[in-house]
Formats: sequence, C-alpha cells, structure tokens
Amino acid sequence: MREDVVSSGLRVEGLSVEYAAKRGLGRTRGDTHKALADVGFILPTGQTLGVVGESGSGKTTLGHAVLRMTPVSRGRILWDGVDLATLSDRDLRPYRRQMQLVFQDPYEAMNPRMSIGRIIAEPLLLAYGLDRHARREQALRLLKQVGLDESLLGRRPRALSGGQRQRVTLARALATAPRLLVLDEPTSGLDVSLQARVLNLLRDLQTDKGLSYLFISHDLAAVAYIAQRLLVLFQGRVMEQGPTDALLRHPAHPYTAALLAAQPSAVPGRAPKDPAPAMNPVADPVPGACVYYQWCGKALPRCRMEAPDLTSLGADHLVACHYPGHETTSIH
Amino acid sequence: MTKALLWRLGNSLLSLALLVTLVFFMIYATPGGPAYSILGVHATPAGVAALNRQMGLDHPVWRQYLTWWDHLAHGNLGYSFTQHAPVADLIGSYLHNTLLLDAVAAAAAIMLAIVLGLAQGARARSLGRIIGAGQIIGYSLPTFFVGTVLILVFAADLAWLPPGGLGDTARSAGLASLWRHLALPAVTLALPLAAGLSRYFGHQVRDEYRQDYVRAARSRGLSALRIAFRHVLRNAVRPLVTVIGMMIPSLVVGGVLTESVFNYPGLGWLLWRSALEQDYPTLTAIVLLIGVLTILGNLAADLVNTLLDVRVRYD
Amino acid sequence: MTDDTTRAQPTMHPGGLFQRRRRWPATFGRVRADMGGGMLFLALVLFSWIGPLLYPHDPLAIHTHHILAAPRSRFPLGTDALGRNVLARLMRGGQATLAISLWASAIGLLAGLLYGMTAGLGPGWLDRALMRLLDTLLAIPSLVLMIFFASIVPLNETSLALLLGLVAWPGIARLTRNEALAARERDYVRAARQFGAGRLYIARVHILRAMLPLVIVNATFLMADMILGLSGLSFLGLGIQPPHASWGGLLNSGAGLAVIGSWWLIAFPGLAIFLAILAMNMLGQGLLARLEGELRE
Amino acid sequence: MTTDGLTLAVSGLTLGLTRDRRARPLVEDLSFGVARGEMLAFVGESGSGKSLTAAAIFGLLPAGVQRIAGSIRVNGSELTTLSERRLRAWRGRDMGLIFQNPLTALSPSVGVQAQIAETYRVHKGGTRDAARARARALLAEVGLKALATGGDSYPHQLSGGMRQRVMIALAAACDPALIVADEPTTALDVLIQAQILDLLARLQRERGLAVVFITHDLRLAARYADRILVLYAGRAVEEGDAAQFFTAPRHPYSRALRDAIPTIPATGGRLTEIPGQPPEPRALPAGCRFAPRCPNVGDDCRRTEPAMTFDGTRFACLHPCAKMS
Repeated sequence: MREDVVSSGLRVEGLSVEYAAKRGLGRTRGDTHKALADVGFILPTGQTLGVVGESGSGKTTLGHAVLRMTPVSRGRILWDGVDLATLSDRDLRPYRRQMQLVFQDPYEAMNPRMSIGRIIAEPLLLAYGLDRHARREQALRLLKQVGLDESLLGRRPRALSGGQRQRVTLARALATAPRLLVLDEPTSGLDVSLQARVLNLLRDLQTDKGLSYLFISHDLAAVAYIAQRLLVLFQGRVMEQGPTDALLRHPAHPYTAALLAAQPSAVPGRAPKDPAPAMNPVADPVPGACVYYQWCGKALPRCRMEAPDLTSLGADHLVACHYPGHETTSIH
Repeated sequence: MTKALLWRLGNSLLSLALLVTLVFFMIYATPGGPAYSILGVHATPAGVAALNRQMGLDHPVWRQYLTWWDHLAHGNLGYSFTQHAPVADLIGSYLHNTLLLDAVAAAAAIMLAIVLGLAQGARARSLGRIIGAGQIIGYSLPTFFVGTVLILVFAADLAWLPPGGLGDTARSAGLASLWRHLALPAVTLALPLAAGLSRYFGHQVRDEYRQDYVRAARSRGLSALRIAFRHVLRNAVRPLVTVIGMMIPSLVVGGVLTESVFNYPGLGWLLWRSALEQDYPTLTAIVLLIGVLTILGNLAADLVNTLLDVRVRYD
Repeated sequence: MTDDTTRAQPTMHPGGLFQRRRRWPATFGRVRADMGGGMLFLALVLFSWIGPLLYPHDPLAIHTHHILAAPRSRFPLGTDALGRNVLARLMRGGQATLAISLWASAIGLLAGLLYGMTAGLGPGWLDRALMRLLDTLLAIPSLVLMIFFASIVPLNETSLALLLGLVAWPGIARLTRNEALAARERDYVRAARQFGAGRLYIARVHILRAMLPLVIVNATFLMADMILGLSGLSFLGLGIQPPHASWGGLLNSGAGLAVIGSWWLIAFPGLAIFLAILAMNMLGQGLLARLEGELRE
Repeated sequence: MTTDGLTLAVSGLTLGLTRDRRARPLVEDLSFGVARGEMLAFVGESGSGKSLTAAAIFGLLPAGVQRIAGSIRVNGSELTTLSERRLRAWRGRDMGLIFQNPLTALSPSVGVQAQIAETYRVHKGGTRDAARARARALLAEVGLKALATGGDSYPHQLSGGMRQRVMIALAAACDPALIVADEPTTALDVLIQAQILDLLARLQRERGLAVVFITHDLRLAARYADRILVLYAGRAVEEGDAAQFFTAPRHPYSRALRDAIPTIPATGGRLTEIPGQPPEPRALPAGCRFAPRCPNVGDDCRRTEPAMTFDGTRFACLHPCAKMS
C-alpha cells in the first residue's frame, strides 16, 4: 500500500481479533477462535469504505475492533498516524469522541427509560459537560440535522418508528462532532422507503461535514450506493478489496462473484438465474487450505494445499485467490 | 459434555468446602461459645475454661478449623449434651422420616403442578385465571396455619386422622397406619410447593404456546391435543427439572414448620428442638446436612438437565 | 401510555407473519391485582396502627374473669388463656410483625443491592468469588439460618429485624447481579462508554436505574418472605417473646388451645398472616406483570 | 376475473380488530387469485397487511384480529365457512405455510424427519415406516441428502439455510396445491436467500404449485414472481405482470418503491424518498391512503378512495404515472 495516501484518516494493518474458545472447564489453552485475521485497509478522510460479508464473517467485530470496543489481539489501528491499538483506556478518551458507532439495532442502542432529548444529549454531557440549557439547544440542532421534528424530544424510544430511531442514534453519534462513523448495518431493519431516506441522509452528512464512514452491511447494493471502496470479508479474512466500481464490474474472487450473483438486483422479469454455489456448512476447516476452499465452485488442487495471500491486481485492487477471475472446471 | 459435567461437579465440591467453612465460622462467632450454653445457668469462668479445654476450644482458630475438618472426615459430628447421644447416631432416624415425608409431598406436588400448569398454560384466559388465583392463595397460606387448621378439622373435630407424630407403633402397625400419619403433614407440605411449581410450569407452557412452532404446527393441520402433548409438553418440562432441584430449600423450610406443627419426628423437628434447647452440636450438624443435601440436589438436577439436553436453544 | 405502545410500530424485520402482538386491554386484570394487594396491605397497616386509637385496650391487661372467652361484644375476638383481649393483641402484634418485616426487607434490599452491584460491575474474578459464596449461602434455606441465629442472639425487635434482613439478601443480590451483568452488555451502555462515560456514571444512570424497578418489585416478594419468616420463627417460639404479641406468637400460643375449642385463638392471627402475605404477593405479581408489559417490545 | 381453475381465489377480504370497532380495517376489500404453477408476490412494507392476509388464508389470525368479510377459495372450495375441525384437514394437506424464521418455527425437540413424517401421517395415514420413507425422500428433494439417511437430526443442529429447507419440505409434505411463503428469507444471508428462493421456484415449476410469496423486497419479487401485487396500508394499490410492472409501474407508490432501492451498478443519482410514514390503522386519511405521501396527489385524491382500474396493469389511482417511464 502506498504510504503517502494516508496521513490523515484511518489506516488499519494486520488487525486480528481472537477469542479464547471456551469449553466446559474454563479456558483450554491455545484453543482460539479467530474472529478476524490479518485485516488491513485504508480509509481516507471524507470517504466511505464498505465492508461486506455474511453473518459470521467478522464484519461487526471489525467495526468494534477499530473503535477499540473489543480487545485487539494483534495489528495497528492508525488514526492520523497514532496507533490506537496500543493506547490505554485513558489516552484513548480524546480519540473516542472523534469516532462513533451507529448500532445495528437502534432500539437496543437507546436506554428505553430515557427521553429522546436525554439520549441525544448524553454525549454532550459526557464529553463536554454542557449545562442543561446548552444541551437542549444542541439536541434540537442535531435533531434538525437528521430531519426529525423537535416534538420528539420528550418521547421515549418505544414511541418512535424504526426509521426515526435510526435517525436518533445517528443524531447522537454526531453530537461529539466525530470525523469517523462506523455504521453497522444501519438500514437492515428498515422498510424500503425509510432505507432510502437514511442512505440519502448519510450521503448528505458526509458531503456537509467531510465525514469518513466505515459502512458495514450485507446488502451489496446499499454499500455500492454509498461506498467508494469495498472490503469483502469471509470468516474473518479479507477476500477482496478495491474501488467499488472495479470490484463490482470485475469481481476477482469467486466469493465476491457469488455474492454479486445472489443479489436480488432489479432485473426485470425472470432473468435466468445464476445458481449460487452450494453453501453447505462443512464441520471442520481443512487445515492449510484457502478458507473458502470448501465453498468455492472453482477450487483447484492448489487451493487445498496452500492458503492464498492478498495480492495486488493493480489499481488498489487486492484479492486473496490463487486464480482470480479464473474460469476452469472445479475439482468439486 | 464430559467436561461440562466435571465442571459442574467441581463447582459443587467447591460449594461444599465453602459450606463447611462457613458453618464453622458461624459457630466460632457464637457469642460466649458453646461452653456457656452447655453449662447454662451453672456457667462459671472456671467451668467454662475447663470445658473449653476439654473440647479443644482454647486452641487457635486454624487448629480448631483443621480439627473440624478432621472430625467431619471421620463422620464425627459431635456429641449432643441435651440428648446424651452422638449427633451422628441421632440424626439417622430423623433423616429417614424426613426423606419419607419430603418424597411423598414432593411427588404429590409435582404431579399436581404438571396437571394444573398444563391446564393453565393451554387455557390462559378462562381457566388459567382461576388456577392463577388459587396459586397465589396457595403459596400465601402459611404452612403452620394450614397445619394447625388441618389438625383442628381432621384430627380434633372429625377424628379421622391422627393429629401428629409418626406413632411409635406406626411402623409395626403397617403401611395403612403410616399413610394415615403421613396424610396431613404431606398435604400441608405439598400445598405451597404445588402452588409455586404449577405457577412456574404454567408460565412455561404459556410461553411455549406463544412460540412460532405452535402456529407452524397448526398451519400443518395438527390437532390441539397432538400439539399439546407431542410438542409443547416436551419443551415445557425440561426446565422443570432444574426447578425441582431448586425446590429443596422450600421443602426444607416447609418441612421444619410442618414437622413442628405435627410433632413429626423428622430433621426439621429436631432442628427446632435443638434450637430451643440450644443444643449447638446437633443444630450445626443439621444445618450442615441440609446444606449438603441442597447442593447435591442442585447438582443432580444439573446433571439430569445436561444429560437430557446439551443444546442451547435460540442462541 | 397504552396509546404510545400501541402506536409504536417497531418491528425490526418488516412483515413476518406471526409477530407477537401486544394485547392492550389485558393489563386490566393485573392492575387489579396490584391495586388490590396495595389496598389490603394498607388496610392491615391501618388496623395495626390506627386500630389501637379507635379501640384503646391494653393488649397485656389480664382479665381473670374472662379466660378463653368466645368472641362477643365486650371482646370482639375473644380472650386468650390468661384472659387477654385478642383484638388488642392482634393490633399490637400487627405493629410488631409488620414493622420488623419492613425493616428486615429494607436491610435485605440494601445489602442485596450493594452485594449484587459489586459482583455485577466489578472485575470477573470478584464476581466469580462472590457468586460462589452466594451459592453456598443459598444452599442453607433461609428459615434454617434464621433458626440457627435466633437460638444464639437475644431476641428483641431490633435483633430480629437485623437477623431476618441479613438472612434475606442473597435473593436480591443474585437478581441485582444478573440484571447488572445483562445491562452491561446492552448496546446503549456500550454507546455511553464510547462517549467517554466512566464506570460510576454507567452504574448510576444506566444500570441502577434500569433495574431498580425490577429489584423493588422483587422486594415486595421479599417482604412477603419476611412476614412468613418472622411469623414462622414466632410460631416456633424463636421470634417475639411473650408476653409481647406478634401474629406468629399468637398462633403458637393458641394452637394447643384451639384443639379444645378455642378456635378464635388461631383463626384471627392466622388470617392476618395469610392476608399480609397475600397482599404482598398480589402487589408484587401485579407490579411485575406491569413491568414486563412495559418492557416487552 | 373468473375464479374457475384458480388454486387460490380470494375476494373482498376484509380483516379488522375484534375489539376496536372504530378502527378502520387492517386489510380492506382485497381480491386476488393464483393459478396452478404460478407465483404471486405480495409486496409491501411492515403494517401493509400482507402477513395478516397469509394468516387469514390458513384461518390462523392472531388473537384480536378477525375476518369481517370476504371469501377464500382453495381449489374451488370455500374455506371461510368451514369449522375449525374441517379446516384443519385442509391445512398442511392442501396448503402449506413457510415461516420467516425457521429456527422458531420448527419444533425444537422433535427430529426433523419425525416432524415431516408426523405431518404426512396426520393427513395421509399409512404406516410409520412409510411416512418416514416419505420424509426422507422429501429431505433429499429439497437438497438435504445428508439428513435423508441415517438417524434423525434436531433443528438446532442445522444451519439457517438447512432449517429453511426443512420448512419447505414440511410445507410440501402432503403435496399441497398451494404454498404461502411469508418472508421466507428475511432471516437468512444473501447467498442462502438465493438458494432457498431457487429451490422454491424449482418446486413451483416441477410440481405445478401455486405460490404466494410475501416479501418487502421488490427486487426479489421481480426476480422470482410471475405477478406482483403491491399492498399499502391494507389495500391493494397495484397488481400486474412482474416484468411489465418493473418497467412501468402505474401507481406512484409502486414507482416510489422501485426507485427507492439502490441498484448494482449504482446509477449515481439519489434514491427516491417517500416522505412521511405509513398511516396507522386508527388514523387513516380520508380518500386515498397514499395521498399524504404522494407526489402526484390532487384535491380529488383526498376525497375519494380510488377503485381498481385496468390499463396494462390493475391499479387504484386517480393520477397514475405515465405508461412508460
């Protein structure tokens, strides 16, 4: 990766998150579950990186790890050149304000006993210690920013609709004037019409404030709408990353291709279906093989013997596959 | 799975060790110490000192603690000065009577609870309300009051059943007499248990009925009876095992009161008498025994649950 | 309130055939349960404290000519074996029983909250140690512990309240700890942490407040347990000592005599204990149902 | 529309709250039909009444909701007049229902073979062994060969995709004429979603099933269904051929739904937003229910509720969008 690209912004290198696999009698030594293995990316200021993957791919863990909300096992999280992964909790505090998380389930992310006003004002109290009057004023401003009416201020979260809730959590995340937002499936629970509104709002906010987004989603179309770059995760490993356009037009990794084929893209009428590869869960990973080996429709003997490294296809396009974009008959 | 079982076993052993330690410090912290209570009004400083020496109570704490373990390991639970017998000998027959009463009461309570709970859960609106009212009354009724009233009605007034005891001749007089003596205490003891258990089970059944799979079963044309017995009941009984394990403390508490009311010669009755007479060795031994039984009961419930069901639902 | 909940249309996944629907009018029955329980308890409190003002008779006075008198106009609830006025003793006994139970519940609630919060919010090893200890304590049923300690300490109102309270806290402690642990993992707590909230702020604002209603509701069940425990102890002769009156004590002294016909000696104290416990159980159950209804999404 | 020969014919279906009589119906005057071998997609947002309609077909409306009017005919037989007992024979035998979340919709402590066999035996009788054999064959047919041999497996041992395949096998156990799939893939990942829907489409073709596919995703509807019916706040707003529908929706709501979805590759333009929120059943606007949010709204829309008209597709709008957009 080019060193000069990022002096400001986020740069993640070799990020790994491992959990001790717990079984019955406490921890068994050496038995770790790799939630993330050696993930790296660059997110320049004002841009959006889309993280795509299925459940269990580690995309939520990635979002949490970047914010140090989950313990990081290895790797560097460089924010304006400062490695956040090595900072103590206290040293981390000033940085926490600059990066906020928007949770997947907005209802869970709000204390049900608090009013919307208090929820939005909470970070103002915690980060700046503003007085009641100033907090109210700021809360009103934030509400307006996300297109909500001030009459909501006294309501409880449960009196709001799904779309309103998501915008409230967005307003709260914006309270500390962050520069980076980690958006964890911000639209997955929303109806179509509301989803469009949130996506548009996110775009506008980015243009207005020069925010960077780490946009996590399983919906490739939503990601494509908002992200300049994409990162495809499978079982905690990067399969492919690159500029959105290039990646979607010429997916190099078979997994990306499969995801793309499975997208319910708006094809009028009964388009001939690309059969998605058989994703039967296989009990144990084959040691030493490519993690996608058992699922891959294009696997060749080499894929079983040797896990591919992330290699460049040029123009910032990286892929972890021995035969990127390769058309052959599979051994399966 | 073996690991999970071992883990549970280890936990229980740790609890047992803690229990023994805890009980030791409970006695150790007794103001005046046991010597005072043994000697009672005749206590003089010299007499107390002599007795303390005799019982090893003048040793440092750690030594007493080790002796405590040593005695327990050898089944030596101390000597009851009021009953003039080794505590271990004393407890045996009382424990036997208590287990008999508890088993009868628990069996009755569990059966009643399953029937009531199923009816309540399946018919939450009409019948469930009535059963619910019965339950809250059932476990609000103080055992000792119920027992007294039962004696008043069935023993004193109607003279159908004996007012209490197990009767010296109960055993030799055969099973019929035993049942007659057991009837009133067992009903008294079972009533609040059945109320609590059936409430829990009723909620369990009702929650199962709210699950999607019940509606899915209906959408496939399965009959209400089939759904109740083949699907709902199977899922609802599982947690009941744990609850039956947790029932032991209530059984003990109810047992103490019931046995006192009916002068039933069980562990609870003995506990009560030794508390009134300040017979600390016996008291301590019973507290310890009850603790051990509770821990073992919970362990048993855990084991059964683990064997029945290793999976974690809806995780 | 009802309006808000029915108006909210949350549903994470749009559609979905049988999503659980909140039934709005169903709370009616529960509202009656907690209201009824509260009223009943209030009535017992009035009986015990205001009653003596309206019916000023000495509960300890001995009427030698009226031994074991059946209820009639002069002694509405009869007299006992020493010729003492049962109604007056019932009122005085109510004061003792209810006051001690209340104090004991307060002590138990406080102790349980402190212990539970420490375990739930402290480091993992502390939690494990405290919970192991709690499990062990819970292995000895509360009444057994009460009997044990009651045989040791001199028995008066203060010592009984302390004794009961100190035996009663483990249940509340466990509940508090479990709720605290669950709350710690809530997304809104993680969010607060991201805004720079410290441990104390989170404990105070998000955790304590979130679980306080539930804990307090459970304290009503604790109160029922305390009434039962105190009455049980007194019934066993290990509670309030004669000649002072308590409901359990009245039942104890009356039990033998009831068999020979003096039914009033056990009927009224027994009823009083039952009603007091019933009141607390109804109150607790009603409140719990409300709370669950409120939290159910 | 003639109802002869239709597997499912619903006409004038109106569903409302049992207790609150002031509230307007949750589903009002809904009519549609599905023929053998055809897939009809119900598209709508949450609260549009699409799931309630599915429940009504099976006579399994949740407590508090009742059918006020309308007829439901399966294979020509009227279901609404049947007793619960008679209707039970129809459920599972002539029509199968697929739920959104297969984990909660499968009985957790009964094996999957046993569940399928149970359903089969309840309706078709026969020996246990025959029912088991049938269950195994079905599991193999839905692509679960591993579960079709040897011992039985429990739902919790399966992955989400496998569970939904079991659900499909269950729904198809007695060779029903009609399958209703209620958001069958909402709980699943994209790749699994495609597989499950491919499977459903295959069964539909091979067995000549009539399928009602309920979804909130217009793209899925367009990709898999023959016809699409769009619901808004309890009323059908448009119904038509899937392909034609997608190129030229006539109702402003349908068009807004289509344009609110991001596409691949991205077009670069902004997504169309629909202002406001769907109305509450208690507070429906007068006239057209979509009027407060509609870009084409006229004064007449707030007065009269538009009736269904036919012009290429069937739609209910006074100011429809142009035929070609």
